Amino acid sequence: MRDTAEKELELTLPMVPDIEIAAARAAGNLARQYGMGAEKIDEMAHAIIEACINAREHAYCADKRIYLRFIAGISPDGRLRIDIWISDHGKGFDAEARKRPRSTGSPQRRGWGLQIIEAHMDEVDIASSGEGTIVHMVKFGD
Amino acid sequence: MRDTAEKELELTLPMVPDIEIAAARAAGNLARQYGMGAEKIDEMAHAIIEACINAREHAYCADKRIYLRFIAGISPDGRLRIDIWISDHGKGFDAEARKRPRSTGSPQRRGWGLQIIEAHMDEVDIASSGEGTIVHMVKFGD
Amino acid sequence: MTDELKVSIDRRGTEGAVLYTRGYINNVGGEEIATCAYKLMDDGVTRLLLNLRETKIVNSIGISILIEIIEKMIDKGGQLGFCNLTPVIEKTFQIMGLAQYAKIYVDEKVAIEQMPMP
Amino acid sequence: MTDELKVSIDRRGTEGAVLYTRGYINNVGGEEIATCAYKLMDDGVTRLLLNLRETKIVNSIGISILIEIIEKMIDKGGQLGFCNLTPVIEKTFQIMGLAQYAKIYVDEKVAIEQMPMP
Ligand SMILES: Nc1ncnc2c1ncn2[C@@H]1O[C@H](COP(=O)(O)OP(=O)(O)O)[C@@H](O)[C@H]1O
Ligand SMILES: Nc1ncnc2c1ncn2[C@@H]1O[C@H](COP(=O)(O)OP(=O)(O)O)[C@@H](O)[C@H]1O
Repeated sequence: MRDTAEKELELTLPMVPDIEIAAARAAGNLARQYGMGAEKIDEMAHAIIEACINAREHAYCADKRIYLRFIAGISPDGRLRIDIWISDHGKGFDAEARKRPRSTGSPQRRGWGLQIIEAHMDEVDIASSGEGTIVHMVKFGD
Repeated sequence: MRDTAEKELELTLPMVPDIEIAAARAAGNLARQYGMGAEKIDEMAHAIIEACINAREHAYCADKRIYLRFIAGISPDGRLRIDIWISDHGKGFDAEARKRPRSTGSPQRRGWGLQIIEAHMDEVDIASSGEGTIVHMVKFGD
Repeated sequence: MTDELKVSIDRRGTEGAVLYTRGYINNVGGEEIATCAYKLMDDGVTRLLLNLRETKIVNSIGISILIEIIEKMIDKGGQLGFCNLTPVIEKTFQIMGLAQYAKIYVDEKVAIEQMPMP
Repeated sequence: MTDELKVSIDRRGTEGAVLYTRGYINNVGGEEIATCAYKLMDDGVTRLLLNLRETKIVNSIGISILIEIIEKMIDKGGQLGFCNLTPVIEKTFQIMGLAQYAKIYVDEKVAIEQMPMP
Protein backbone atom coordinates (compact mmCIF):
# COMPACT_ATOMS: atom_id res chain seq x y z
CA MET A 1 0.00 0.00 0.00
CA ARG A 2 1.07 3.59 -0.51
CA ASP A 3 1.34 6.30 2.11
CA THR A 4 -1.69 7.22 4.21
CA ALA A 5 -2.49 10.32 2.13
CA GLU A 6 -3.59 7.99 -0.66
CA LYS A 7 -5.39 5.46 1.48
CA GLU A 8 -8.28 7.68 2.41
CA LEU A 9 -10.31 10.11 0.38
CA GLU A 10 -13.00 12.41 1.70
CA LEU A 11 -15.12 14.52 -0.60
CA THR A 12 -17.97 16.93 -0.10
CA LEU A 13 -19.85 17.33 -3.33
CA PRO A 14 -22.57 19.77 -4.34
CA MET A 15 -25.90 18.27 -5.47
CA VAL A 16 -25.60 19.40 -9.07
CA PRO A 17 -26.50 17.33 -12.14
CA ASP A 18 -24.14 14.46 -12.94
CA ILE A 19 -22.01 14.99 -9.81
CA GLU A 20 -22.33 11.22 -9.33
CA ILE A 21 -19.87 10.82 -12.21
CA ALA A 22 -17.23 12.79 -10.30
CA ALA A 23 -17.80 10.61 -7.25
CA ALA A 24 -17.49 7.41 -9.29
CA ARG A 25 -14.35 8.63 -11.06
CA ALA A 26 -12.64 9.60 -7.82
CA ALA A 27 -13.36 6.18 -6.31
CA GLY A 28 -12.28 4.48 -9.52
CA ASN A 29 -8.95 6.33 -9.49
CA LEU A 30 -8.32 5.24 -5.91
CA ALA A 31 -9.25 1.61 -6.57
CA ARG A 32 -7.15 1.51 -9.75
CA GLN A 33 -4.09 2.73 -7.81
CA TYR A 34 -4.47 -0.31 -5.60
CA GLY A 35 -4.88 -2.69 -8.49
CA MET A 36 -8.59 -3.40 -8.50
CA GLY A 37 -9.72 -4.90 -11.81
CA ALA A 38 -11.66 -2.89 -14.36
CA GLU A 39 -14.93 -4.80 -14.06
CA LYS A 40 -15.07 -4.54 -10.27
CA ILE A 41 -14.29 -0.83 -10.52
CA ASP A 42 -17.12 -0.50 -13.00
CA GLU A 43 -19.55 -2.29 -10.68
CA MET A 44 -18.49 -0.06 -7.81
CA ALA A 45 -18.93 3.00 -10.03
CA HIS A 46 -22.51 2.01 -10.85
CA ALA A 47 -23.32 1.48 -7.17
CA ILE A 48 -21.84 4.86 -6.23
CA ILE A 49 -23.84 6.51 -9.00
CA GLU A 50 -27.12 5.08 -7.67
CA ALA A 51 -26.34 6.07 -4.08
CA CYS A 52 -25.44 9.64 -5.08
CA ILE A 53 -28.57 9.94 -7.21
CA ASN A 54 -30.69 8.78 -4.27
CA ALA A 55 -29.11 11.44 -2.06
CA ARG A 56 -29.76 14.11 -4.67
CA GLU A 57 -33.28 12.97 -5.58
CA HIS A 58 -34.74 11.84 -2.28
CA ALA A 59 -32.87 13.41 0.64
CA TYR A 60 -34.38 16.92 0.43
CA CYS A 61 -31.57 18.27 2.58
CA ALA A 62 -31.00 21.95 3.28
CA ASP A 63 -27.25 21.85 2.79
CA LYS A 64 -27.45 20.36 -0.71
CA ARG A 65 -24.27 18.38 -0.23
CA ILE A 66 -23.23 14.75 -0.55
CA TYR A 67 -20.49 13.54 1.77
CA LEU A 68 -18.25 10.75 0.54
CA ARG A 69 -15.51 8.83 2.22
CA PHE A 70 -13.43 6.10 0.59
CA ILE A 71 -10.87 3.96 2.37
CA ALA A 72 -8.61 1.47 0.64
CA GLY A 73 -7.24 -1.30 2.84
CA ILE A 74 -6.33 -4.96 2.93
CA SER A 75 -8.79 -7.43 4.41
CA PRO A 76 -7.58 -10.24 6.76
CA ASP A 77 -7.67 -12.71 3.87
CA GLY A 78 -5.25 -10.49 1.90
CA ARG A 79 -7.70 -9.07 -0.60
CA LEU A 80 -7.98 -5.38 -1.43
CA ARG A 81 -10.98 -3.87 0.33
CA ILE A 82 -12.55 -0.54 -0.56
CA ASP A 83 -14.96 0.90 2.00
CA ILE A 84 -17.28 3.63 0.82
CA TRP A 85 -19.60 5.86 2.83
CA ILE A 86 -22.09 8.04 0.99
CA SER A 87 -24.04 10.32 3.31
CA ASP A 88 -26.56 13.10 3.19
CA HIS A 89 -28.12 15.29 5.86
CA GLY A 90 -31.60 14.78 4.44
CA LYS A 91 -34.92 13.50 5.67
CA GLY A 92 -34.04 9.80 5.71
CA PHE A 93 -36.25 6.80 4.95
CA ASP A 94 -37.15 3.37 6.28
CA ALA A 95 -34.19 1.43 4.94
CA GLU A 96 -35.31 -1.87 6.51
CA ALA A 97 -38.68 -1.80 4.76
CA ARG A 98 -36.99 -1.03 1.46
CA LYS A 99 -34.69 -3.99 1.88
CA ARG A 100 -37.39 -6.58 1.36
CA PRO A 101 -36.19 -8.23 -1.80
CA ARG A 102 -38.36 -7.78 -4.82
CA SER A 103 -38.38 -10.35 -7.57
CA THR A 104 -35.98 -9.47 -10.33
CA GLY A 105 -37.76 -7.94 -13.25
CA SER A 106 -41.11 -7.16 -11.67
CA PRO A 107 -42.66 -4.53 -13.84
CA GLN A 108 -41.96 -1.35 -11.86
CA ARG A 109 -40.01 1.21 -13.77
CA ARG A 110 -38.48 3.13 -10.86
CA GLY A 111 -37.30 1.84 -7.51
CA TRP A 112 -34.30 -0.23 -8.61
CA GLY A 113 -31.46 1.89 -7.22
CA LEU A 114 -31.03 0.03 -3.93
CA GLN A 115 -31.18 -3.36 -5.64
CA ILE A 116 -28.52 -2.29 -8.12
CA ILE A 117 -26.33 -1.16 -5.23
CA GLU A 118 -26.80 -4.52 -3.48
CA ALA A 119 -26.04 -6.46 -6.66
CA HIS A 120 -22.84 -4.60 -7.53
CA MET A 121 -21.27 -4.39 -4.06
CA ASP A 122 -20.10 -7.14 -1.71
CA GLU A 123 -21.53 -5.59 1.47
CA VAL A 124 -24.10 -2.87 1.94
CA ASP A 125 -25.62 -1.40 5.07
CA ILE A 126 -27.78 1.64 5.33
CA ALA A 127 -28.35 3.75 8.42
CA SER A 128 -31.12 6.27 7.99
CA SER A 129 -33.01 8.58 10.35
CA GLY A 130 -34.54 12.03 10.38
CA GLU A 131 -30.99 13.42 10.49
CA GLY A 132 -29.99 11.84 7.21
CA THR A 133 -28.77 8.72 5.52
CA ILE A 134 -25.44 6.88 5.49
CA VAL A 135 -24.94 4.20 2.89
CA HIS A 136 -21.89 2.11 3.73
CA MET A 137 -20.72 -0.32 1.11
CA VAL A 138 -17.71 -2.54 0.56
CA LYS A 139 -16.07 -3.89 -2.56
CA PHE A 140 -13.31 -6.50 -2.46
CA GLY A 141 -10.55 -6.98 -5.03
CA ASP A 142 -9.19 -10.37 -6.02
CA MET B 1 -30.36 36.56 4.40
CA ARG B 2 -31.40 32.99 5.04
CA ASP B 3 -30.30 30.79 7.87
CA THR B 4 -26.61 30.09 8.41
CA ALA B 5 -26.73 26.68 6.75
CA GLU B 6 -27.21 28.44 3.45
CA LYS B 7 -24.70 31.25 4.00
CA GLU B 8 -21.64 29.10 3.82
CA LEU B 9 -20.69 26.26 1.54
CA GLU B 10 -17.60 24.10 1.80
CA LEU B 11 -16.74 21.54 -0.82
CA THR B 12 -13.89 19.10 -1.33
CA LEU B 13 -13.77 18.09 -4.96
CA PRO B 14 -11.73 15.40 -6.71
CA MET B 15 -9.42 16.54 -9.51
CA VAL B 16 -11.34 14.81 -12.30
CA PRO B 17 -12.12 16.27 -15.72
CA ASP B 18 -14.69 19.08 -15.78
CA ILE B 19 -15.04 19.17 -11.98
CA GLU B 20 -14.71 22.96 -12.36
CA ILE B 21 -18.26 22.96 -13.74
CA ALA B 22 -19.58 21.46 -10.51
CA ALA B 23 -17.72 24.12 -8.52
CA ALA B 24 -19.09 26.92 -10.68
CA ARG B 25 -22.65 25.55 -10.50
CA ALA B 26 -22.56 25.25 -6.72
CA ALA B 27 -21.34 28.85 -6.35
CA GLY B 28 -23.90 30.02 -8.90
CA ASN B 29 -26.74 28.35 -6.98
CA LEU B 30 -25.64 30.07 -3.77
CA ALA B 31 -25.28 33.50 -5.42
CA ARG B 32 -28.64 33.14 -7.16
CA GLN B 33 -30.35 32.39 -3.83
CA TYR B 34 -29.10 35.74 -2.63
CA GLY B 35 -30.22 37.60 -5.72
CA MET B 36 -26.99 38.11 -7.63
CA GLY B 37 -27.62 38.97 -11.29
CA ALA B 38 -27.05 36.45 -14.07
CA GLU B 39 -24.12 38.25 -15.69
CA LYS B 40 -22.19 38.63 -12.44
CA ILE B 41 -22.83 34.97 -11.64
CA ASP B 42 -21.51 34.09 -15.08
CA GLU B 43 -18.34 36.15 -14.54
CA MET B 44 -17.83 34.50 -11.17
CA ALA B 45 -18.35 31.07 -12.77
CA HIS B 46 -15.66 31.73 -15.36
CA ALA B 47 -13.20 32.86 -12.65
CA ILE B 48 -13.92 29.75 -10.56
CA ILE B 49 -13.41 27.57 -13.60
CA GLU B 50 -9.96 29.05 -14.27
CA ALA B 51 -8.90 28.73 -10.63
CA CYS B 52 -10.01 25.08 -10.47
CA ILE B 53 -8.26 24.28 -13.73
CA ASN B 54 -5.04 25.84 -12.39
CA ALA B 55 -5.28 23.68 -9.29
CA ARG B 56 -5.84 20.58 -11.38
CA GLU B 57 -3.21 21.37 -14.04
CA HIS B 58 -0.42 23.00 -12.08
CA ALA B 59 -0.60 22.03 -8.41
CA TYR B 60 0.79 18.47 -8.70
CA CYS B 61 -0.59 17.63 -5.29
CA ALA B 62 -0.61 14.17 -3.77
CA ASP B 63 -4.14 14.38 -2.39
CA LYS B 64 -5.72 15.22 -5.77
CA ARG B 65 -8.37 17.38 -4.20
CA ILE B 66 -9.58 20.95 -4.61
CA TYR B 67 -10.94 22.66 -1.51
CA LEU B 68 -13.61 25.28 -1.98
CA ARG B 69 -15.31 27.60 0.43
CA PHE B 70 -18.01 30.10 -0.44
CA ILE B 71 -19.51 32.62 1.94
CA ALA B 72 -22.42 34.89 1.10
CA GLY B 73 -22.70 38.05 3.17
CA ILE B 74 -23.62 41.71 3.04
CA SER B 75 -20.85 44.31 2.74
CA PRO B 76 -20.91 47.53 4.85
CA ASP B 77 -22.32 49.46 1.88
CA GLY B 78 -25.26 47.06 1.71
CA ARG B 79 -24.26 45.10 -1.36
CA LEU B 80 -24.25 41.30 -1.57
CA ARG B 81 -20.70 39.99 -1.22
CA ILE B 82 -19.61 36.48 -2.18
CA ASP B 83 -16.21 35.40 -0.86
CA ILE B 84 -14.62 32.40 -2.51
CA TRP B 85 -11.54 30.45 -1.50
CA ILE B 86 -10.14 27.86 -3.90
CA SER B 87 -7.23 25.94 -2.43
CA ASP B 88 -4.95 23.06 -3.25
CA HIS B 89 -2.21 21.28 -1.32
CA GLY B 90 0.15 21.40 -4.29
CA LYS B 91 3.62 22.71 -5.03
CA GLY B 92 2.69 26.38 -5.21
CA PHE B 93 4.15 29.13 -7.43
CA ASP B 94 5.43 32.69 -7.29
CA ALA B 95 2.11 34.49 -7.39
CA GLU B 96 3.70 37.96 -7.12
CA ALA B 97 5.82 37.43 -10.23
CA ARG B 98 2.79 36.19 -12.12
CA LYS B 99 0.85 39.29 -11.17
CA ARG B 100 2.87 41.65 -13.38
CA PRO B 101 0.18 42.78 -15.79
CA ARG B 102 0.68 41.73 -19.35
CA SER B 103 -0.70 43.79 -22.19
CA THR B 104 -4.09 42.56 -23.26
CA GLY B 105 -3.83 40.49 -26.38
CA SER B 106 -0.11 39.81 -26.45
CA PRO B 107 0.33 36.77 -28.62
CA GLN B 108 0.82 34.02 -26.02
CA ARG B 109 -1.68 31.27 -26.29
CA ARG B 110 -1.56 29.95 -22.72
CA GLY B 111 -1.07 31.85 -19.51
CA TRP B 112 -4.32 33.82 -19.39
CA GLY B 113 -6.07 32.11 -16.50
CA LEU B 114 -4.96 34.50 -13.76
CA GLN B 115 -5.78 37.55 -15.88
CA ILE B 116 -9.25 36.17 -16.59
CA ILE B 117 -9.75 35.67 -12.86
CA GLU B 118 -8.66 39.25 -12.15
CA ALA B 119 -10.92 40.63 -14.85
CA HIS B 120 -14.07 38.81 -13.78
CA MET B 121 -13.78 39.27 -10.00
CA ASP B 122 -13.81 42.43 -7.89
CA GLU B 123 -10.99 41.40 -5.56
CA VAL B 124 -8.38 38.65 -5.90
CA ASP B 125 -5.49 37.70 -3.68
CA ILE B 126 -3.34 34.64 -3.95
CA ALA B 127 -1.29 33.07 -1.20
CA SER B 128 1.06 30.39 -2.46
CA SER B 129 3.93 28.44 -0.94
CA GLY B 130 5.47 24.98 -1.04
CA GLU B 131 2.44 23.80 0.98
CA GLY B 132 -0.08 24.83 -1.63
CA THR B 133 -2.08 27.68 -3.04
CA ILE B 134 -5.09 29.62 -1.80
CA VAL B 135 -6.89 31.83 -4.27
CA HIS B 136 -9.26 34.18 -2.46
CA MET B 137 -11.63 36.17 -4.59
CA VAL B 138 -14.64 38.39 -4.00
CA LYS B 139 -17.61 39.26 -6.15
CA PHE B 140 -20.10 41.98 -5.20
CA GLY B 141 -23.74 42.12 -6.19
CA ASP B 142 -25.54 45.36 -6.99
CA MET C 1 -16.84 14.75 -16.12
CA THR C 2 -18.82 15.48 -19.20
CA ASP C 3 -20.05 12.38 -20.87
CA GLU C 4 -23.20 13.69 -22.48
CA LEU C 5 -25.12 11.21 -24.57
CA LYS C 6 -24.83 11.35 -28.33
CA VAL C 7 -27.11 9.32 -30.56
CA SER C 8 -26.69 8.39 -34.19
CA ILE C 9 -29.10 6.45 -36.34
CA ASP C 10 -28.73 4.05 -39.21
CA ARG C 11 -31.91 3.05 -41.05
CA ARG C 12 -31.94 -0.55 -42.30
CA GLY C 13 -34.47 -1.72 -44.86
CA THR C 14 -37.97 -0.28 -44.67
CA GLU C 15 -38.80 -1.22 -41.08
CA GLY C 16 -35.45 -1.48 -39.36
CA ALA C 17 -33.04 0.86 -37.64
CA VAL C 18 -29.91 0.70 -35.49
CA LEU C 19 -29.54 3.42 -32.88
CA TYR C 20 -25.97 3.94 -31.63
CA THR C 21 -25.31 5.62 -28.31
CA ARG C 22 -22.21 7.24 -26.92
CA GLY C 23 -21.95 8.46 -23.32
CA TYR C 24 -23.93 8.37 -20.11
CA ILE C 25 -27.53 7.09 -20.14
CA ASN C 26 -29.02 9.18 -17.34
CA ASN C 27 -32.45 10.87 -17.37
CA VAL C 28 -31.38 13.33 -20.07
CA GLY C 29 -29.67 10.65 -22.16
CA GLY C 30 -32.65 8.30 -21.77
CA GLU C 31 -35.02 11.03 -22.94
CA GLU C 32 -32.80 11.68 -25.95
CA ILE C 33 -32.91 8.01 -26.90
CA ALA C 34 -36.70 7.98 -26.39
CA THR C 35 -37.20 11.01 -28.64
CA CYS C 36 -35.23 9.34 -31.43
CA ALA C 37 -36.88 5.96 -30.93
CA TYR C 38 -40.43 7.37 -30.99
CA LYS C 39 -39.63 9.32 -34.13
CA LEU C 40 -38.39 6.14 -35.78
CA MET C 41 -41.48 4.24 -34.64
CA ASP C 42 -43.69 6.99 -36.09
CA ASP C 43 -41.76 6.56 -39.33
CA GLY C 44 -42.72 2.89 -39.42
CA VAL C 45 -39.75 1.24 -37.76
CA THR C 46 -40.76 -2.08 -36.15
CA ARG C 47 -37.27 -3.58 -35.57
CA LEU C 48 -35.08 -1.35 -33.48
CA LEU C 49 -31.62 -2.31 -32.29
CA LEU C 50 -29.92 -0.21 -29.64
CA ASN C 51 -26.18 -0.62 -30.02
CA LEU C 52 -24.63 0.69 -26.79
CA ARG C 53 -21.02 0.09 -27.84
CA GLU C 54 -19.83 3.50 -26.68
CA THR C 55 -21.89 3.69 -23.51
CA LYS C 56 -20.01 2.66 -20.37
CA ILE C 57 -22.25 4.18 -17.70
CA VAL C 58 -25.99 4.02 -17.09
CA ASN C 59 -28.22 4.83 -14.17
CA SER C 60 -31.55 3.39 -13.10
CA ILE C 61 -33.50 6.48 -14.16
CA GLY C 62 -32.05 6.26 -17.67
CA ILE C 63 -32.82 2.53 -17.86
CA SER C 64 -36.39 3.12 -16.67
CA ILE C 65 -36.86 5.30 -19.76
CA LEU C 66 -35.54 2.46 -21.93
CA ILE C 67 -38.21 0.23 -20.37
CA GLU C 68 -40.86 2.73 -21.52
CA ILE C 69 -39.51 2.53 -25.05
CA ILE C 70 -39.61 -1.28 -24.97
CA GLU C 71 -43.22 -1.21 -23.75
CA LYS C 72 -44.29 1.17 -26.52
CA MET C 73 -42.55 -0.99 -29.12
CA ILE C 74 -44.26 -4.16 -27.82
CA ASP C 75 -47.63 -2.34 -27.87
CA LYS C 76 -47.04 -1.61 -31.53
CA GLY C 77 -46.22 -5.25 -32.22
CA GLY C 78 -42.57 -4.51 -32.95
CA GLN C 79 -39.28 -5.75 -31.53
CA LEU C 80 -36.52 -4.00 -29.68
CA GLY C 81 -33.07 -5.45 -29.07
CA PHE C 82 -29.82 -4.40 -27.44
CA CYS C 83 -26.24 -5.23 -28.32
CA ASN C 84 -22.66 -4.49 -27.27
CA LEU C 85 -23.46 -4.10 -23.58
CA THR C 86 -20.60 -3.96 -21.07
CA PRO C 87 -20.80 -6.76 -18.46
CA VAL C 88 -21.98 -4.30 -15.80
CA ILE C 89 -24.66 -2.78 -18.01
CA GLU C 90 -25.86 -6.26 -18.94
CA LYS C 91 -26.04 -7.17 -15.23
CA THR C 92 -28.01 -3.99 -14.55
CA PHE C 93 -30.44 -4.89 -17.35
CA GLN C 94 -30.91 -8.34 -15.80
CA ILE C 95 -31.64 -6.86 -12.38
CA MET C 96 -34.18 -4.43 -13.78
CA GLY C 97 -35.85 -7.13 -15.86
CA LEU C 98 -35.20 -5.72 -19.30
CA ALA C 99 -34.09 -9.14 -20.45
CA GLN C 100 -37.72 -10.31 -20.11
CA TYR C 101 -39.03 -7.84 -22.67
CA ALA C 102 -36.13 -7.24 -25.00
CA LYS C 103 -33.47 -9.49 -26.50
CA ILE C 104 -29.85 -8.86 -25.66
CA TYR C 105 -27.32 -9.80 -28.36
CA VAL C 106 -23.55 -9.98 -28.18
CA ASP C 107 -22.93 -7.75 -31.16
CA GLU C 108 -24.63 -6.19 -34.13
CA LYS C 109 -23.89 -9.07 -36.49
CA VAL C 110 -25.65 -11.61 -34.29
CA ALA C 111 -28.49 -9.17 -33.60
CA ILE C 112 -29.24 -8.57 -37.27
CA GLU C 113 -29.19 -12.32 -37.94
CA GLN C 114 -31.66 -13.03 -35.15
CA MET C 115 -33.82 -9.95 -35.59
CA PRO C 116 -34.00 -9.55 -39.39
CA MET C 117 -34.86 -6.06 -40.54
CA PRO C 118 -37.36 -6.16 -43.43
CA MET D 1 -22.61 18.54 -14.99
CA THR D 2 -22.28 17.22 -18.47
CA ASP D 3 -22.15 19.96 -21.02
CA GLU D 4 -20.09 18.25 -23.70
CA LEU D 5 -19.50 20.23 -26.84
CA LYS D 6 -21.52 19.46 -29.93
CA VAL D 7 -20.66 20.97 -33.29
CA SER D 8 -22.78 21.28 -36.40
CA ILE D 9 -21.77 22.71 -39.73
CA ASP D 10 -23.58 24.61 -42.45
CA ARG D 11 -21.67 25.14 -45.72
CA ARG D 12 -22.40 28.47 -47.41
CA GLY D 13 -21.41 29.09 -51.03
CA THR D 14 -18.19 27.52 -52.29
CA GLU D 15 -15.80 29.01 -49.74
CA GLY D 16 -17.95 29.71 -46.71
CA ALA D 17 -19.16 27.81 -43.65
CA VAL D 18 -20.89 28.47 -40.36
CA LEU D 19 -19.88 26.26 -37.46
CA TYR D 20 -22.40 26.13 -34.60
CA THR D 21 -21.32 25.08 -31.13
CA ARG D 22 -23.32 23.87 -28.17
CA GLY D 23 -21.81 23.28 -24.75
CA TYR D 24 -18.54 23.85 -22.92
CA ILE D 25 -15.46 24.92 -24.89
CA ASN D 26 -12.70 23.28 -22.81
CA ASN D 27 -9.65 21.46 -24.17
CA VAL D 28 -11.76 18.61 -25.57
CA GLY D 29 -14.37 20.99 -27.02
CA GLY D 30 -11.66 23.21 -28.51
CA GLU D 31 -10.03 20.21 -30.17
CA GLU D 32 -13.36 19.15 -31.62
CA ILE D 33 -13.89 22.61 -33.12
CA ALA D 34 -10.31 22.55 -34.47
CA THR D 35 -10.81 19.17 -36.13
CA CYS D 36 -13.95 20.42 -37.90
CA ALA D 37 -12.38 23.77 -38.82
CA TYR D 38 -9.24 22.18 -40.32
CA LYS D 39 -11.34 19.78 -42.32
CA LEU D 40 -13.36 22.68 -43.71
CA MET D 41 -10.17 24.61 -44.50
CA ASP D 42 -8.80 21.58 -46.34
CA ASP D 43 -12.06 21.52 -48.27
CA GLY D 44 -11.39 25.09 -49.47
CA VAL D 45 -13.30 27.12 -46.89
CA THR D 46 -11.78 30.62 -46.54
CA ARG D 47 -14.63 32.34 -44.67
CA LEU D 48 -15.47 30.60 -41.43
CA LEU D 49 -17.99 31.91 -38.94
CA LEU D 50 -18.15 30.36 -35.46
CA ASN D 51 -21.64 30.88 -34.09
CA LEU D 52 -21.40 30.24 -30.34
CA ARG D 53 -25.10 30.79 -29.65
CA GLU D 54 -25.47 27.69 -27.48
CA THR D 55 -22.14 27.94 -25.69
CA LYS D 56 -22.34 29.59 -22.29
CA ILE D 57 -19.04 28.47 -20.77
CA VAL D 58 -15.48 28.55 -22.04
CA ASN D 59 -12.09 28.14 -20.44
CA SER D 60 -8.72 29.60 -21.35
CA ILE D 61 -7.38 26.29 -22.66
CA GLY D 62 -10.32 25.96 -25.04
CA ILE D 63 -9.91 29.55 -26.21
CA SER D 64 -6.18 29.02 -26.77
CA ILE D 65 -7.13 26.32 -29.29
CA LEU D 66 -9.46 28.80 -31.04
CA ILE D 67 -6.44 31.15 -31.33
CA GLU D 68 -4.55 28.39 -33.14
CA ILE D 69 -7.43 28.03 -35.59
CA ILE D 70 -7.46 31.79 -36.21
CA GLU D 71 -3.70 31.76 -36.86
CA LYS D 72 -3.97 28.90 -39.34
CA MET D 73 -6.82 30.65 -41.14
CA ILE D 74 -4.84 33.92 -41.38
CA ASP D 75 -1.81 31.98 -42.72
CA LYS D 76 -4.06 30.65 -45.45
CA GLY D 77 -5.25 34.18 -46.30
CA GLY D 78 -8.77 33.46 -45.06
CA GLN D 79 -11.03 35.09 -42.49
CA LEU D 80 -12.53 33.79 -39.28
CA GLY D 81 -15.33 35.48 -37.38
CA PHE D 82 -17.37 34.87 -34.23
CA CYS D 83 -20.96 35.72 -33.45
CA ASN D 84 -23.57 35.32 -30.71
CA LEU D 85 -21.12 35.54 -27.83
CA THR D 86 -22.43 35.96 -24.30
CA PRO D 87 -21.14 39.15 -22.62
CA VAL D 88 -18.75 37.13 -20.45
CA ILE D 89 -17.36 35.14 -23.38
CA GLU D 90 -16.89 38.36 -25.36
CA LYS D 91 -15.03 39.87 -22.40
CA THR D 92 -12.82 36.78 -22.18
CA PHE D 93 -12.07 37.05 -25.91
CA GLN D 94 -11.05 40.70 -25.41
CA ILE D 95 -8.71 39.80 -22.54
CA MET D 96 -7.05 37.05 -24.55
CA GLY D 97 -6.67 39.26 -27.59
CA LEU D 98 -8.82 37.32 -30.01
CA ALA D 99 -10.49 40.55 -31.06
CA GLN D 100 -7.20 41.59 -32.69
CA TYR D 101 -7.16 38.67 -35.10
CA ALA D 102 -10.79 37.80 -35.63
CA LYS D 103 -13.91 39.88 -36.03
CA ILE D 104 -16.69 39.56 -33.49
CA TYR D 105 -20.22 40.14 -34.77
CA VAL D 106 -23.46 40.54 -32.87
CA ASP D 107 -25.32 37.87 -34.77
CA GLU D 108 -25.18 35.74 -37.87
CA LYS D 109 -27.06 38.21 -40.06
CA VAL D 110 -24.58 40.99 -39.42
CA ALA D 111 -21.66 38.59 -39.74
CA ILE D 112 -22.70 37.33 -43.18
CA GLU D 113 -23.23 40.92 -44.38
CA GLN D 114 -19.77 41.98 -43.26
CA MET D 115 -17.94 38.77 -44.13
CA PRO D 116 -19.55 37.72 -47.43
CA MET D 117 -19.22 34.04 -48.24
CA PRO D 118 -18.38 33.53 -51.92
N1 LIG E 1 -30.67 9.03 0.56
C1 LIG E 1 -31.99 8.85 0.66
N2 LIG E 1 -32.76 9.73 1.35
C2 LIG E 1 -34.10 9.55 1.46
N3 LIG E 1 -34.77 8.53 0.89
C3 LIG E 1 -34.08 7.63 0.18
C4 LIG E 1 -32.67 7.73 0.03
N4 LIG E 1 -32.26 6.67 -0.73
C5 LIG E 1 -33.35 5.96 -1.02
N5 LIG E 1 -34.48 6.51 -0.47
C6 LIG E 1 -35.86 6.01 -0.55
O1 LIG E 1 -35.84 4.67 -1.01
C7 LIG E 1 -36.62 4.51 -2.19
C8 LIG E 1 -36.05 3.46 -3.10
O2 LIG E 1 -34.83 3.91 -3.68
P1 LIG E 1 -34.28 3.24 -4.98
O3 LIG E 1 -34.30 1.76 -4.82
O4 LIG E 1 -32.94 3.83 -5.27
O5 LIG E 1 -35.29 3.60 -6.15
P2 LIG E 1 -35.72 5.00 -6.78
O6 LIG E 1 -34.65 5.98 -6.46
O7 LIG E 1 -35.86 4.72 -8.23
O8 LIG E 1 -37.05 5.36 -6.13
C9 LIG E 1 -36.68 5.91 -2.78
O9 LIG E 1 -37.81 6.10 -3.60
C10 LIG E 1 -36.71 6.79 -1.55
O10 LIG E 1 -38.00 6.88 -1.02
N1 LIG F 1 -2.76 26.42 -8.17
C1 LIG F 1 -1.55 26.56 -8.76
N2 LIG F 1 -0.51 25.78 -8.36
C2 LIG F 1 0.71 25.89 -8.95
N3 LIG F 1 0.98 26.77 -9.94
C3 LIG F 1 0.00 27.58 -10.38
C4 LIG F 1 -1.32 27.53 -9.82
N4 LIG F 1 -2.07 28.46 -10.45
C5 LIG F 1 -1.27 29.05 -11.35
N5 LIG F 1 -0.02 28.55 -11.31
C6 LIG F 1 1.14 28.97 -12.13
O1 LIG F 1 0.85 30.20 -12.74
C7 LIG F 1 0.96 30.10 -14.16
C8 LIG F 1 -0.01 31.01 -14.85
O2 LIG F 1 -1.33 30.54 -14.69
P1 LIG F 1 -2.47 31.01 -15.67
O3 LIG F 1 -2.44 32.51 -15.79
O4 LIG F 1 -3.74 30.46 -15.18
O5 LIG F 1 -2.10 30.41 -17.09
P2 LIG F 1 -1.96 28.89 -17.59
O6 LIG F 1 -2.73 28.04 -16.64
O7 LIG F 1 -2.55 28.91 -18.96
O8 LIG F 1 -0.49 28.61 -17.59
C9 LIG F 1 0.79 28.65 -14.47
O9 LIG F 1 1.42 28.27 -15.68
C10 LIG F 1 1.43 27.98 -13.25
O10 LIG F 1 2.84 27.93 -13.41
